[in-house]
Amino acid sequence: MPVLELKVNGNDCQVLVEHTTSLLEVLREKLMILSPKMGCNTGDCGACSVILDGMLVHSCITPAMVASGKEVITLEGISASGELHPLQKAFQDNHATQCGFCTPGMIMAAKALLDENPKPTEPQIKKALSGNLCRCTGYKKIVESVMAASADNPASGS
Amino acid sequence: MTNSDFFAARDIHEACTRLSQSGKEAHILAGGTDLMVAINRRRLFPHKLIYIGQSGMDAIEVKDGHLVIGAAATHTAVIQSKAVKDHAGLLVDACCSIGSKAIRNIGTIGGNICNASPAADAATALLALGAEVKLVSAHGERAIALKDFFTGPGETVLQPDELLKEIILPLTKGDSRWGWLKVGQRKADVIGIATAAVSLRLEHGTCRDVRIALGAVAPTPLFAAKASAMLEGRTADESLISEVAQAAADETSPIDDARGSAWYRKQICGVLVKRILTAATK
Amino acid sequence: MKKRGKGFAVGFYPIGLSGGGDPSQAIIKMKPDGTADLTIGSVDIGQGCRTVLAQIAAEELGIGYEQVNVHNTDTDTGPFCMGSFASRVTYIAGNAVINAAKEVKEVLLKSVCANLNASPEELEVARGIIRVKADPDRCISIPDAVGKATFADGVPVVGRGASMKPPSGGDPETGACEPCYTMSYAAVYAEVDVDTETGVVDVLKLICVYDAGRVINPALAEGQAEGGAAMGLGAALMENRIPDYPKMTYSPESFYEYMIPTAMDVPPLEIGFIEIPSDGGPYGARAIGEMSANAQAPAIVNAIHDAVGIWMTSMPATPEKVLRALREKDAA
Amino acid sequence: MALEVVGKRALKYDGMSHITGQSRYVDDILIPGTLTVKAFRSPVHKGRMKSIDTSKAENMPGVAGVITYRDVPHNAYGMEPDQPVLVEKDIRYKGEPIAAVAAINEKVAYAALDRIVVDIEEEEPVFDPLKAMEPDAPKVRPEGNVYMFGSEPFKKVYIGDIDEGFRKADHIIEETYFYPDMEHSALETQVSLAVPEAMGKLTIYTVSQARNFHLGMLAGILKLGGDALQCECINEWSGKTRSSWRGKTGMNRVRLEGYAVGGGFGGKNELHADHITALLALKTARPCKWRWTREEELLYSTHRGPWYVTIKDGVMNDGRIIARYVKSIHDGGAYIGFNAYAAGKFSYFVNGPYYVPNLRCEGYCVFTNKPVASTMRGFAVAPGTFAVEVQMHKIAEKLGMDPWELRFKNAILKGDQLVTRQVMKDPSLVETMQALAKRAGVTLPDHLMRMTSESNQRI
Repeated sequence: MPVLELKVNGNDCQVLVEHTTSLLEVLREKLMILSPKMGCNTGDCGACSVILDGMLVHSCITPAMVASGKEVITLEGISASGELHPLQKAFQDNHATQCGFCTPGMIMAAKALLDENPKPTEPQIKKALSGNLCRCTGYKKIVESVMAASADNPASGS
Repeated sequence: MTNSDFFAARDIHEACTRLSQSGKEAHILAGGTDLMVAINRRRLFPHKLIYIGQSGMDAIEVKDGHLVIGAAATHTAVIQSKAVKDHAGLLVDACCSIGSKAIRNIGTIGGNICNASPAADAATALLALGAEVKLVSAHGERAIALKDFFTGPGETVLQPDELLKEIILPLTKGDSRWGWLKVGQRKADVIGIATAAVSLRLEHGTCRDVRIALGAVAPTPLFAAKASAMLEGRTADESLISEVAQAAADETSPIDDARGSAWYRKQICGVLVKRILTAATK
Repeated sequence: MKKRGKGFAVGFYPIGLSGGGDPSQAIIKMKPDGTADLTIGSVDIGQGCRTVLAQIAAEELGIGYEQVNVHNTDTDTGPFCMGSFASRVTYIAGNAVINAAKEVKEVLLKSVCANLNASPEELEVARGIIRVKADPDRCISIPDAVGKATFADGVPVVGRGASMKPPSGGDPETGACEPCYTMSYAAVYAEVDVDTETGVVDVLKLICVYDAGRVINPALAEGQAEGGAAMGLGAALMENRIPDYPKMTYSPESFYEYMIPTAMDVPPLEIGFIEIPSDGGPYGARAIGEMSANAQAPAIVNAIHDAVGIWMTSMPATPEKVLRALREKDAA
Repeated sequence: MALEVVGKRALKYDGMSHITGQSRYVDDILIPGTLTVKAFRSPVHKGRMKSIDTSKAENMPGVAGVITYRDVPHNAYGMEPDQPVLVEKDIRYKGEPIAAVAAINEKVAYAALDRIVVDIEEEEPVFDPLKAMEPDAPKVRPEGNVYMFGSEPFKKVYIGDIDEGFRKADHIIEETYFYPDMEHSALETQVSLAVPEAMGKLTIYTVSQARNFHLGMLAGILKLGGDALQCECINEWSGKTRSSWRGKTGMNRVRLEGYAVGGGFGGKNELHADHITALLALKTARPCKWRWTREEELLYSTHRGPWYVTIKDGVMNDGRIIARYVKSIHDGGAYIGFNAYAAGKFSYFVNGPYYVPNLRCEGYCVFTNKPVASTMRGFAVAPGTFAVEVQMHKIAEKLGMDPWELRFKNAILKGDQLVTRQVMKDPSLVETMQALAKRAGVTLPDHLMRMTSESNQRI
């Protein structure tokens, strides 16, 4: 079995994986990092979204070994200092969560967007979030939250 | 990493050597966006994976009068590349319509081609750009036109010990025009019911280097040779465009599937071609 | 090419299991600092029933929203609730919470009435105190009142409440019955562009107005309405588990085949509430959950008709079905 | 007294835990030693199982337990218990659970499924409810493919005299509408974790939307309280004497515990996984978790069954609808589930928010070889709303009348009766439409804007 070495939310980790193991399985089952969710396991819903070396990925279809030597950030890792990330605060203030299952992936997708483009337009936000399905909210309050977070934090970053 | 199940090739030579040793047991892994879906859905059980994501096969550069795109370049890298923007704007448009941001970040252009889906967006655009592909094995290299690469749904001319190294595009010159259109069941993150890609060059109003390609309307991404030839060297007007669009539709051999019927695909692919040509030849 | 159309549709939706006989129950106990534990059997599936029921409990008990804990963890501790379906929780469990809070207040008023030199009927609970209605300066704080009941009187400060519509089986011949408490009302306006050559329908705008009665939490109600609008849009345009109905040939096996709307698909949404109190709901509340997803599809279909003159009587109005209908109309 | 808390945009009770990723869903509950459950599902749409051999699976290293129908104490559940937990003989839809395994991990569980041997005699299925209603159609169920409401093959509700109404009407407008099969698509699939507790009790971590409902059903299936179960009693909704949906004892032996639920929309109102994980937990004496794949969810879970709705309206020149006949055919899949209830609910509200003095509804509920249909947001009313609202526009077109005017003319007003004769005490269609018109920039004539539901003054 291959040994996978990677950094997750700032911590160095070593795990034994199979060659076909997904990054999501490593996060959830080996490292007990539970915010990424399994909604489809085919890269279609985005509930498992994490940031891999600065890039948004669906961890369910990212082979774990591909993350070798790289850094993974999950929702748990964006408020490590103890303070809420501006996006988290905006999601809370704008009532952007309902069942909450898509929320971790949605916030990570939004973070990836703001890291790249601190002042996105509404169409840019919708496009950036279009790989993250939400069945509860109709996306309106989610998009509004991302707008609010980008307005409050001109240089939004982690 | 020397583990036998998962081999991360450091260069293309290593990848080829390992592939020739492993034979059919091994699958090439680039981004994994198709492969992992098959694995997770228990449709595929690869004994060995040869990972080419760190093999340096992702360069995008202008070389010897051609645009050369490494097979392991991600869609995002293609979209962000200035060289691609300058010389193959059509490919940028097509890659933007692939999957979602997270898919584009890790999925590769080589994967889009080798997966050989009839609906592959990048592959369809590359047909319209007159792409060649370079295939490589431990025994050597060969280059073929992309239109000769596909042999059926999920099937290509790739030999078991061969892998796709790079895609080679002619540099655009003069007044180049292009267009990309896709009809899907929704507005984003969707496989096309039908797609159309067109590239041409206008020379004093005359259409040159016309290439029309269609996706999801045949067993492979389709280069509409007859329709393309029909417009070559001529001045486009409304009636000629309609004829060309009809000719393109006539070249298709679509099937019924969950996304749409053969009838519908025939109906709309001509419309898409007509719209692109109308806008592109103005 | 593209043709613009406008349409609208309305609808109504009942509250509770049709036929009644579906109870919800609540238990409230007070801690000596005046905070409350509300225990319910209702499941929070994301709609926010804990939030709404905590607001109702806080309102009734005269305490703050943050002072209410909600427990709905398991079937051993939670009282009976038929379930979080049939747009029933706000109305039925909400009334159960009100009834439980009433019982809590009875315990408290009885405990402190002697201290305030008044009968329980002369007292009221508001903003953290119990006071004499006619002389609001004569008052005692809720923590002090709970403390007295707990430590001086030695009584539990607990209230139980239930709410249920009795079963209504119906007349075997005519089917006559009283199936529900009451109805909520919806009206939806849609604007669409229809591409006459591809059949693609682009919904440009949805305006949704609801009478959900008194809105207990406007943010959550909007959330339900917005999510409902997206689901209604999906029903109208793309969602189909059996695309080759009735043949099972192309059953979707993944979210890449079964389409639900993405952020790009949902048009600008405008949500409005008129708040005509219901007869019997908590504070006049009606329901919002299910009725918010029903009128979009007919509104969109009516807008398509306005645009191009076809009736999409079979949903969803996929590009292919729209194009077929357009061709049939042209042929006719 | 002014309201202090009600009407405020209070922050969501679980909002903070959602945005920090701390909300725990059933799949997030990790108990050491938990076994992974997978189901062996029918590969055919319809058939007869002649034999099943699970011995090879049972003997595999890493397999802790395999269950078949023989392991189910009471192998029938549902509103009118007709659905087996695991197939005994008759297979009625593709994907119907036949057996289930609990193994140390997913890989072993899947490998065990491959070692289960069944002998199935495949039979001709029927998918089309219209075909299924024909007398010589393949039988989905031995008693016939159409659910019987007493002596009639449909749920009947009527008021007034439609024949008289149609005679008087100036126009007859008839159309058939189709509402498709939809999947709830909650982002969280069905998940269940059953944990054996001391004294033979069981805790089930569940995604159920209706825990008490399911507690009763589980008590009936598991028979943990002894034998005195599933008594005959009056079914609360059908009014018929039948087996009850709930067990009569044993509700203290099972504890359904719920954490955060990743969306419902009606998709978690039926038992999907809890009964099977419970049986495996009891058999293996170990925690058992079953998480459905998205593929299973899309193909085999409950869903909104399709509806055909035919409406025939008798309309006067002035726009009044004076008679309506509605025939609905609900494709309910292979079992009763909530389908009989749905036919009732559909017919009770088939007026739409309109007053129709003469109305008759016949609601058919038809069995086909598909997974059982169930509740979904807008349950049983959404298909009627779609049909009635497009019908209203069609009527307006036929009469050359403004569709707003037509709806105001027929709007349900205070004191009006629906087809059930239920009197509407607090209707508000008129006000809701007035508000929509204002927001949409539609200028309505004064006589419509002046109307109120309260006054019951018809225009």
